[in-house]
Amino acid sequence: MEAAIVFYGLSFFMTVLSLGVLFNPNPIMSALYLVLTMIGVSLVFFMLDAGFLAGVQLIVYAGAVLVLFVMVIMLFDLKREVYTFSRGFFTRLLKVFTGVVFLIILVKSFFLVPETKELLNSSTQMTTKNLAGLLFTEYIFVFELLGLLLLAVAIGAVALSRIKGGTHAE
Amino acid sequence: MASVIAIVFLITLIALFGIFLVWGTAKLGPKIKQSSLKKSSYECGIEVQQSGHTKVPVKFYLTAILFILFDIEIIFMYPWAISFGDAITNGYGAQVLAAMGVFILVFIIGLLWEMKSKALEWE
Amino acid sequence: MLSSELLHIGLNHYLGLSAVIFVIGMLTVLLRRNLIVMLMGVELMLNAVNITFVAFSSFNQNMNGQVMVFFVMAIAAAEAAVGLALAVTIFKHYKEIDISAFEQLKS
Amino acid sequence: MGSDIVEISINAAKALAIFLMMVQIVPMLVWVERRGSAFIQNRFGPNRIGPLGLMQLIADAVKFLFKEEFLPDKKRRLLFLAAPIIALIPGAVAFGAIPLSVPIHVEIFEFLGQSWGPYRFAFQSVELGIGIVFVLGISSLAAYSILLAGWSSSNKYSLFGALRASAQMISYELALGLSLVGILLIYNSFDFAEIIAQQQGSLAFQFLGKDIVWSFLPNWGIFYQPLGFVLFFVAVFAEANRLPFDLPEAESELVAGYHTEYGGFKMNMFYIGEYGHMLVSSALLVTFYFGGYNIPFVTPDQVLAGVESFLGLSSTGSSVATAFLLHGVFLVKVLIFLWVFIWVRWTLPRFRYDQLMDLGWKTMLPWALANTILTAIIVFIFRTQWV
Repeated sequence: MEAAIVFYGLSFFMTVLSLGVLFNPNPIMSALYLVLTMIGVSLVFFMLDAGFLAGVQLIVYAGAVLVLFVMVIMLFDLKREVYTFSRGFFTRLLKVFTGVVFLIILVKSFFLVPETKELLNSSTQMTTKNLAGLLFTEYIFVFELLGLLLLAVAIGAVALSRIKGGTHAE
Repeated sequence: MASVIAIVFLITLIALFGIFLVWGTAKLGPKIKQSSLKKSSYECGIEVQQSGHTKVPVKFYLTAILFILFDIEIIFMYPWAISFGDAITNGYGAQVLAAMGVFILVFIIGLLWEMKSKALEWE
Repeated sequence: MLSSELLHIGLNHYLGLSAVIFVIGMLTVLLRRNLIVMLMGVELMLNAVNITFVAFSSFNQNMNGQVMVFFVMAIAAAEAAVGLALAVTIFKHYKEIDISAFEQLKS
Repeated sequence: MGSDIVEISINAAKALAIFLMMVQIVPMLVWVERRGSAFIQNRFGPNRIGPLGLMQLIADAVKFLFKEEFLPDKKRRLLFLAAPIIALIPGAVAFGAIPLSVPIHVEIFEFLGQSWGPYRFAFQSVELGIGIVFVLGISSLAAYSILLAGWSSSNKYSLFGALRASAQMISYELALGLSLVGILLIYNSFDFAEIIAQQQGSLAFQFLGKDIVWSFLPNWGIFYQPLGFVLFFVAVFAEANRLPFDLPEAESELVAGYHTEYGGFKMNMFYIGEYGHMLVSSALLVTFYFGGYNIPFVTPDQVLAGVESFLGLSSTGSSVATAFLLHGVFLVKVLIFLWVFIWVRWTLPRFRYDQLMDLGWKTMLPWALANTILTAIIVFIFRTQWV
């Protein structure tokens, strides 16, 4: 019962907040709505007994990635947009239609998933250790590759920020 | 489930407290007619030099990018640190240590590169 | 009968939530003109997928999904870092963040 | 979930009480800070209102409430008002996740003609298995209130103060997060209660598979992680934007930093947030490195047995008494660290901004990395059963 209340409340807020990201003409408000959506996702992870991922969600998304977004918006000094959405009435209609069709397909396909067992209350501590066990056995190669990827991104980001003017200097 | 309820309850409580305080100061304070001079931003009493928003150095955002990347590498160390003791008792501690050693090596290379490329210099 | 099905939160509920958020993220990418908000839409989509992964993983007692979410988060952060670095570079050049201004990149 | 009305109401009351405790400790700290700095600088400090100037707290609060309100231009008013409210959240929620004492066990009792089952109330408002990650995540949200305050003030000093503050916070968050890896390697747990439980009694560790006990030292984390402690301690100062790292409000350059345009209670709310950050930092320092709520050399079970035999209470009563006794011990440790925060403020001069960033990225981060590697190797050598 209380699970249902919490779940529906959370889903309602997350839907409203993500619609805020979509419709708010002010980029910084979009970013803040996204922060709140991320916190909602982290709470969903808590509900699914994935406590470690919930914490990582808070640290990585809410605490790092979205801070970068907000900083970049401040850097550009982006104001309320005059033209928020892309041009063309029919294009827009087509895009919304695509979205709705996609939603229907997704929901229909999810009902093909057989109804599974109850959510067992496993200890969070154990889950994190299992996660680490998998990370260092089955996915060890991916893990090392990710380290290299992050190194490459660090180098690339610094190099990109060095570019003055660009190739199309007037 | 209980933890989610507790977190939501706590956040709601704090938010209500904060809203109450902000609303209270708005209601209780004296109502003085706000002149345009009073509304202008405070720059130690001298006249406002540039209005509000100046361009911000790109440096800050570069710091934020590097922060994200290193933060993720640190996050990857957490499950390792948690499971390292178990790995040792189960007898495959050396492999896990070696795997993390390679990862930390990449981390160190990244850090050294950033230092060498002067991305971390602040004039 | 229906109410008991609605009140008993199962896997399908979480999948439905993730589908809604995914489509909203998709529409953000499709409809908005601001490059940075479009990147935010990508983040929304990735998070919706993460919810799906964690839901399947928790309900099936299989940790592989959670490991995958961990990777997705790392790659999403890397993607945001590179994407925003590109956005800053483009903004410095064109003084504009509207996606339609970049059409001349083709030439 | 099997929770009844007693459990729910007590948990709610507990959350409220811990939040109120955090809010109440702030004016006290302001008083300690003013009197303490006066003591250090050989002045008197506020001593007029009430005994020792203690009523100054109430006078300040009332004065703040009746201040005239300033608002910047209309466009950003919502964010301007929201920023101080957001500033309250990270500190309070993070403090709610830290265990302040041992859990209270309540036996079955009769009330209103009904018997109420055995309860276990944790001495914290949010009980999570992954406390450390959660606290780190929640504290990283503190950057938003600062960024929003600076952005919505329409003042260039505020904006620069906010950017400096957030860049500083995220830089030191790296060193903070990395210095905790050593603690995680030793205690192998994200759970605060478990970490504290491993710090009871006197110093005991495994050396090459053998158990060694040093009974002249308490079993505190600082003896396992001295370098980690120093790094964490410094990083915590920078996270809380305290001197010597209070660059965001460097008065000589930036007027007052990100809260230049704020006045009255809204400015005070930023202070509540900052002191809440200090409180959380002290609590974390105590939890990780100074045994949490443990009395040195004594385990909580021994305390419980002592209380039971000495006071002759029922098992519920002695559980409550033990919890509050250990909570007192925890508070004393936390207060010592809060005093250190104030002490340092009047001892060290402020850094320059490039020195600050250099310290964070080029000194703290490599040392934290070295600490991690060293701890991992030592743990590996000590815990392996070399046959």
